[in-house]
Amino acid sequence: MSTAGNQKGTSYIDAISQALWEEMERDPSIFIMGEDIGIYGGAFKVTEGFIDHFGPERVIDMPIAEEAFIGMGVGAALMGMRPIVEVQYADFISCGWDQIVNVAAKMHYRTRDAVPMVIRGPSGAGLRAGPFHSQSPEGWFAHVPGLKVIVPGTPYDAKGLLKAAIRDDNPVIYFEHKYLYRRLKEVLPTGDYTVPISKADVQREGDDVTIVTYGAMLQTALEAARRAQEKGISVEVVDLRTIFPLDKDTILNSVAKTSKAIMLYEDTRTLGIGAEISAIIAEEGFENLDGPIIRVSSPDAPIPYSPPLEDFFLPQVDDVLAAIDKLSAY
Amino acid sequence: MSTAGNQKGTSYIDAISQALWEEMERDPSIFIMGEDIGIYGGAFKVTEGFIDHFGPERVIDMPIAEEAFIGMGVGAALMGMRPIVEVQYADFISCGWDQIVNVAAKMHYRTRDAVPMVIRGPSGAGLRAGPFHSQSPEGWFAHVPGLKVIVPGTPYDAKGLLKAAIRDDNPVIYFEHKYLYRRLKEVLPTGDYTVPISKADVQREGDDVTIVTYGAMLQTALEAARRAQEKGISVEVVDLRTIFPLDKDTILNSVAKTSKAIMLYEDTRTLGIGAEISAIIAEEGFENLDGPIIRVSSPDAPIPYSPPLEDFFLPQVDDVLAAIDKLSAY
Amino acid sequence: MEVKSLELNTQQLMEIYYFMRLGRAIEERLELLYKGGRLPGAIYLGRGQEAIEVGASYALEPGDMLAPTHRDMMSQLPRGITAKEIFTQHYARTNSLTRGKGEDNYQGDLKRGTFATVSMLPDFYPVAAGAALAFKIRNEKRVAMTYCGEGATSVGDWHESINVASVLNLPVVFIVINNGYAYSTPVYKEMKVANVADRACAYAIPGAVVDGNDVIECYRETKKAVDRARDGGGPTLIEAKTMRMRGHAGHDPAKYMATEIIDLWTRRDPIVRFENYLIERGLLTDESKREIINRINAEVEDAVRFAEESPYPEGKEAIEDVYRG
Amino acid sequence: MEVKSLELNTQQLMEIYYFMRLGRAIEERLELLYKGGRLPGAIYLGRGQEAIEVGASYALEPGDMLAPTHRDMMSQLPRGITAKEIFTQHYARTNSLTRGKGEDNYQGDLKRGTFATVSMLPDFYPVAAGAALAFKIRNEKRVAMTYCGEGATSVGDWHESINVASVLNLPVVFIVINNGYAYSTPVYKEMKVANVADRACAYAIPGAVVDGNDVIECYRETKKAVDRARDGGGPTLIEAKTMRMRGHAGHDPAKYMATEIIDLWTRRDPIVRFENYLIERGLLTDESKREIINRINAEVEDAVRFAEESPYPEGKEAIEDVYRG
Ligand SMILES: Cc1ncc(C[n+]2csc(CCOP(=O)(O)OP(=O)(O)O)c2C)c(N)n1
Ligand SMILES: Cc1ncc(C[n+]2csc(CCOP(=O)(O)OP(=O)(O)O)c2C)c(N)n1
Ligand SMILES: [Mg+2]
Ligand SMILES: [Mg+2]
Repeated sequence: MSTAGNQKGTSYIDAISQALWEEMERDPSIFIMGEDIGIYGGAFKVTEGFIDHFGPERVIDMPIAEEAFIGMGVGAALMGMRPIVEVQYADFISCGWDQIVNVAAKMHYRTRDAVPMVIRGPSGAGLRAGPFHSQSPEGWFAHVPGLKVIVPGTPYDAKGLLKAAIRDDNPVIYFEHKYLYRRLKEVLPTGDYTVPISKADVQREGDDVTIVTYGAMLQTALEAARRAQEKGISVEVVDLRTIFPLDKDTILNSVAKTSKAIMLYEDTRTLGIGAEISAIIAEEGFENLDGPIIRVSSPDAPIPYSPPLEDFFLPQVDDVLAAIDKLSAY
Repeated sequence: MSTAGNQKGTSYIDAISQALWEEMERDPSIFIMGEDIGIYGGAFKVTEGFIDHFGPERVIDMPIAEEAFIGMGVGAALMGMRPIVEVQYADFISCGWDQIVNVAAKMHYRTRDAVPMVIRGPSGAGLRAGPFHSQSPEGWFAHVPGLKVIVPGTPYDAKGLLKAAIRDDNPVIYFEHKYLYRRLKEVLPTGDYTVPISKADVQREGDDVTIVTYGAMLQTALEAARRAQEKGISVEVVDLRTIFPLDKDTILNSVAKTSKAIMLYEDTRTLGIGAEISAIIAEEGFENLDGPIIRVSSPDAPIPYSPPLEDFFLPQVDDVLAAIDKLSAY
Repeated sequence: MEVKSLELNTQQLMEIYYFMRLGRAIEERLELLYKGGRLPGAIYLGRGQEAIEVGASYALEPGDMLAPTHRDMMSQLPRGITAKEIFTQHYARTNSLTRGKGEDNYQGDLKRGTFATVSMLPDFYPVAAGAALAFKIRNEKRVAMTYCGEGATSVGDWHESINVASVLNLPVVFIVINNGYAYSTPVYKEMKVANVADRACAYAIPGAVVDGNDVIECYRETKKAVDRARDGGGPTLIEAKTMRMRGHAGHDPAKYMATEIIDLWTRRDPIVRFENYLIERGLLTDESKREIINRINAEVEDAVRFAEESPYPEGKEAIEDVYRG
Repeated sequence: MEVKSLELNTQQLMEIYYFMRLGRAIEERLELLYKGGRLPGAIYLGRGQEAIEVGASYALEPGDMLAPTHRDMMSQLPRGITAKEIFTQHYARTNSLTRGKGEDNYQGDLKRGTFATVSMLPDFYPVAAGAALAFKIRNEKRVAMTYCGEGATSVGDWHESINVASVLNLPVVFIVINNGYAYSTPVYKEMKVANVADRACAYAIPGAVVDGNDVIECYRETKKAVDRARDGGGPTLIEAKTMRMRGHAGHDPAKYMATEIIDLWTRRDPIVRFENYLIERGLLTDESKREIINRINAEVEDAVRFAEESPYPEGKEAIEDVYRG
C-alpha cells in the first residue's frame, strides 16, 4: 500500500477528531461512548482531550460490552440524542452484531422513528496486527438494509463524511482505515463542511480503464494509475467513500466512458463490495463493457499476522497493474 | 413461491430429521444442542423423538445463549466431538455471530485444528412471520472465509447435504428453508447417501437462458422455466445448493452454453449471493455473455409482516419471466 | 407532573382493574381469532401475568419509557396503546402502529412512552438502558423500564446491560417475569439460582421478588424502584413469580406442562384475586363487574371489527421507510 | 494418571518456581525486543501475575484443557509451551505454533492441553465450557480451565457460558484475574460489585477470592476447584486479586495508573514472595537461585536466537489452511 500524496496539512486521524469535536461543539445532543475514550483518549487517541472539554457526561467510558452499549445507542437516539459509539477496533463490532442488524437497522422501517447514530472504529490491515485487529468488516454491513456504511479514503472525506454521518438520521457505520491514520495528510478547509453520503468521487480522471475502490486501497489505485500513465494507459479512479447505499451513477458513468472496469478492495473476495459493483455494472452497464470486470481483492482467508503473509494477502500495486495490462489487451 | 412437484415421498423436513438420526446412529461423537430440542422436539419438530432414542447427553436442551452454545460447539469439536447446533430460527444466529466469525471460522487457519461442526436452523420468508422470523442470513456467512454455507432446495439435497455437512471437518452453516419444510416432498433413496458440498446441480437443462438460484427460489425458477418453455424459451436452472465456497465451474459452463444469465435469490439485493455470481460471470465468463446479467431478488429492506407487503417483497415467478423476456430481446 | 403515590386511590385501582380485564379480553379474542385462522402471524399470550404486566407498567409516569417483550402486550395498555392498535397490528393492516411492517406484539409509540420491541431476547434491555442514559445526560427526571422473561436472563445482553446500568447508575427498572418456562424449557434447565432477583447481587443493585399474581404488590415494589431510579438511586431488578397459562405461542399445546401446575395457578388467577380485593373494599360488585366486562367486550369487538375492516398496506410500501429522509 | 495433591512436594515447588521465573524472563525479553522494534506485533505483559498464571494452570493434569486469554502466556508454560514457541510466535516465524498466522500470545496446542485463544473477550469461556461438555458426554475425568481479566466479565459471553456450565454441571474452572484495570479503565468503572467472585451467586456455583500474588494459595484454591470439577461437582469461579504492573500493551505507558499503586504492588512481587517461602523452607539459596536464573536466561537467549534465525513463512501460505481437507 502506498501513501504518497500531500504530506502537509491535517492527518486522517486528526480530521476525524476535528469532525467529532466540531460536531460536539455544534450540537449538545451528541455524545460519545466506548472503551477507554475518556481520560485515555481512545486506543488510537481519537478523543484525546475530549473529556476535559466536554465532560464525562458526553464522553462516556464503557465497560467491555459492545452489545449493550450499541443497543444503548439506539435507545438514546430514540430519545432524541445523537450518540456516537466507538468500537475499539472494527473487529470487535462483531460482538455487537445483533443489536446493529436487528435493532438499529430495522427500527425506522417498523416504526418510522429515526435512529441518528454513528458507530465508528478503526478497520483495515497493513499493520501486522493479525486476524483480530485487521479486519475490514464493511462487506457484512453493506448487506444490512437500514444501515449506511462509510469508509473514507482521504482526510478531507474522513472529516466531511463523519460530519454528514453524525447529522444523518439513520444508523451509520463508519470505518476509519487505521493504516491511513497518521500516514495520510491533506490541507483541509478551515470552515465547516460536509461530504454527501452515498456520493462517490472521481479521484483521478482517465479514459482507458476505471478502477472502483475505497479506503486505503485508494492510494494503491492512485499509485497504479500513475504507473500505468507512464505506459500511456489513462486510468480513472473512482473512490466510493460510501459503500452502502451505493452511488451507482458515478460508477456507471465512468464505465460508460472507459468501457473497462477493475474492482479493487481490501476486504476478502467473495461478497466484498466489489462483487456488488461488478454485478451492478454487469446488469446496468453491460452495453458499455469492452472486457471482463476484474476484481483485485484480498483472498478468501482470515488476515495473517506475519509480514510476508500479510503482504501476500493484501492487494498490491503490481496486482492492479497486472489487471490493467490484462484489460488493455481487450 | 410455487412448490409444485413430486408430492409423494419424504418431506424436506423429514429428510433433515432422517439425516440427523442416521448420522447420530452411525457416529457416537455426534450430538445436538439447542433450545427446546429435547422433549419438545424443536420449534419445528425436527428432533422429535430424538431424546428418547439418543438420550439427554446427545440431545441437549440449552438455555437461551446462542453465543455460549455456539462457542461450546467449537470447544467440543476441538475435543473430537461433532456437534450440531440448532438455532431456533436462522434469525437468531445473529446472536451468536461473534463466535462463528471469529472463533469457529478462523480456528483451522491459525492452528490447523479441525472444527467439525454444523450450525443449522430454519431460514427464509413466505410464512408471514415478519422481520425477525423470516430472514435469509446466508449472504453474511458466505462472506466469512473458513465457513461453508449450505441452503438446500430439495428433500434429496437436504438429506444428502446435511450428512455431508456433518461429516465435513469444517464449521458448516446449514440453513433449512422453512417454507419448504412440509410443502416439498420427494422419494428418497433408501440407503445412505451424501451430496457433495460445493457442487451445484443443473436441475433443469436448457439452451437459451441460465437461472442461477438456490433454496426456496429453486421452485420459483422451475415454475418460471416451465412457463417460459410454453413461449418456446428454453431455460436452464442451476441450483447452487452450497453457496460458499461456490461451484464456479457448473455456473460458468451453463452460461457458456446459454450466454444469458439471471441470478434469482430471496436474500436482499445488495451483496446477496447473486452479486457474487454475477461478478464471477462478469470476470470469468464475460466472453460468453450475450446480454446483461440480471438479478431478481428481494429488495434492500427488512422483511415485512403483512401479506401484501411480503408478497411484494419476495421475488415472484412473474418477476423471473420479465427478466427472461428482457434477456430474450438480446 | 403529578406522580403516582405508593397508595393507589379508587380511581387508580379501577383503572388498573380495567387494564387487566381489557388485557385478558384482548388476549381471549386473539386466541379465538388465531385458532380460527384469522391472523396471519403468531400469538404469545400473557394470560395469568396481568398483575405484573399492568401493575409494573402502571407505576410509570407520562414521559417515562417502557420496553416490553414478546409476551407483554398488556404492559402497553397503561401507556395508552389501544385495543384497536393491537388488533390492527395482529391483522397486519396499514393503520397499525407499524403499518403492517411489524408483527404480533412488536408495536410501540415513543410519544406515549413505549418502544416497539424485536424478537431477539432481551435486546431492549440495552435499549431501555440507553433511554435512561439519555435522561441522565439531559438531567431529566424520567425513568425507563424494561421487561423480559426469566429465559431471557440467560442471554449476554441481559448481563451486559444491567452491569452497565449499574456502573453508570442509570434510572432504569429491570423487570423479569418468571413464568416457569422459556418456550418448553422449565426454569431449572435455564438456571440453577433459586431466584432471578438474586442475580442483583452480581451488579450491586437492589433486587426484589414479588408475587407476580398480586397486582398491588407488583405495583408497589415497582413504584419504589421507579421512584428510586427517578431520584438518582440507579437501577433495580424485580422478579415477578408467576406462571405461563398457555403454550409458548398459539401453535404450542404445551403438553410438557403438568396439568396440576396449571390448575394450581388457575386458582391463583390475578384477576380473580384483585376482584376479591376490590369487592372486599366495596369498590366492585357483581353488577359493576358485569358492567365493566360488558363495556370491555364491546370495546374489543369494536376493535376487532375495526381491524377486519381496515385495509392492508399496498405491496409497494414494502420498500418504503427503510431510511429516514 | 497421577493426580497432583493439594500439598506440593519439593520437586513441584521448584517446578512452579521455574515456570514463574521463566515467564518473567520471557516477558522481560519480549519487552526489550518490543521497545527495540524487533517484533512485528504487540505485547501484553502479565508481569506481577506470575502466581495466578502459573499457580492455577499448574493445578491441571495432562489431558485437561486450558483456555487462556491475551495476557496469559505464562499460564501456558506448565502445559508445556516452550520459550522457543513463544518467541517464534511473536517473531511471526514459520515454525511457530500458528505458522505465522496468529499473533502475540494467541498460540496453543491441543495435544498438550492448551487452546489458541482469540482477541474477542472472553470468547474462550464458551469454548472451554464446550470442551468440558465433551468430557462430560464421553464420561472422561478431564477438566477445562479458562482465564480472563475482570474487564472481560462485563461481556455477555462471560455470563452465558458460566450459566450454561452451571446448568449442565460441567467440569470447568473459571478463573478471573482481577488486575485492577481493563486497558485504561479502573475496576470501579467496570462493575460496582466488590468482588468478581461474588458473581458466583448468580449461578449458584462456588466462588472464591484468592490472593493473586500468592502462588501457593492460587494453586490450592484452584486445585480444589479442579478436583471438584473432576469429581462431578461442576464449575467454580475463582477471582485472583492482583495488579497489572505494566501498561495494557507495549505501546501504553499507563500514565493513568498512580505510581504509588505500582510501588505498593512491586513490594508484593509474587516471585519475591515465593522465593522467601522457598528460602525459609531451605529449598532455595542465593546460589541456587542464581543458578536457576542463569539457566533460564540462557534458555531465553537461546530461544530468542532460535526465533531470530527462523525463517518467515512464504507469502503464498497466506491462502493455505483456510479449510481442513
Ligand atoms: C436470542 C433469542 N433466542 C431465541 C429466541 C426464541 N424464543 C422466543 S421466546 C423464547 C422463550 C423465552 O422465554 P422467557 O424469556 O422466559 O419468556 P416467556 O416466553 O416465558 O415470556 C425463545 C427461546 C429469541 N426470541 N431470542
Ligand atoms: C469484546 C472485546 N472488546 C474489546 C476488546 C479490546 N480489549 C483488549 S484487552 C481489553 C481490556 C481487557 O481487560 P481485562 O479483561 O481486565 O484483562 P487485562 O487486559 O487486564 O488482562 C480490551 C478492552 C476485546 N479484546 N474484546
Ligand atoms: Mg418464561
Ligand atoms: Mg484487567
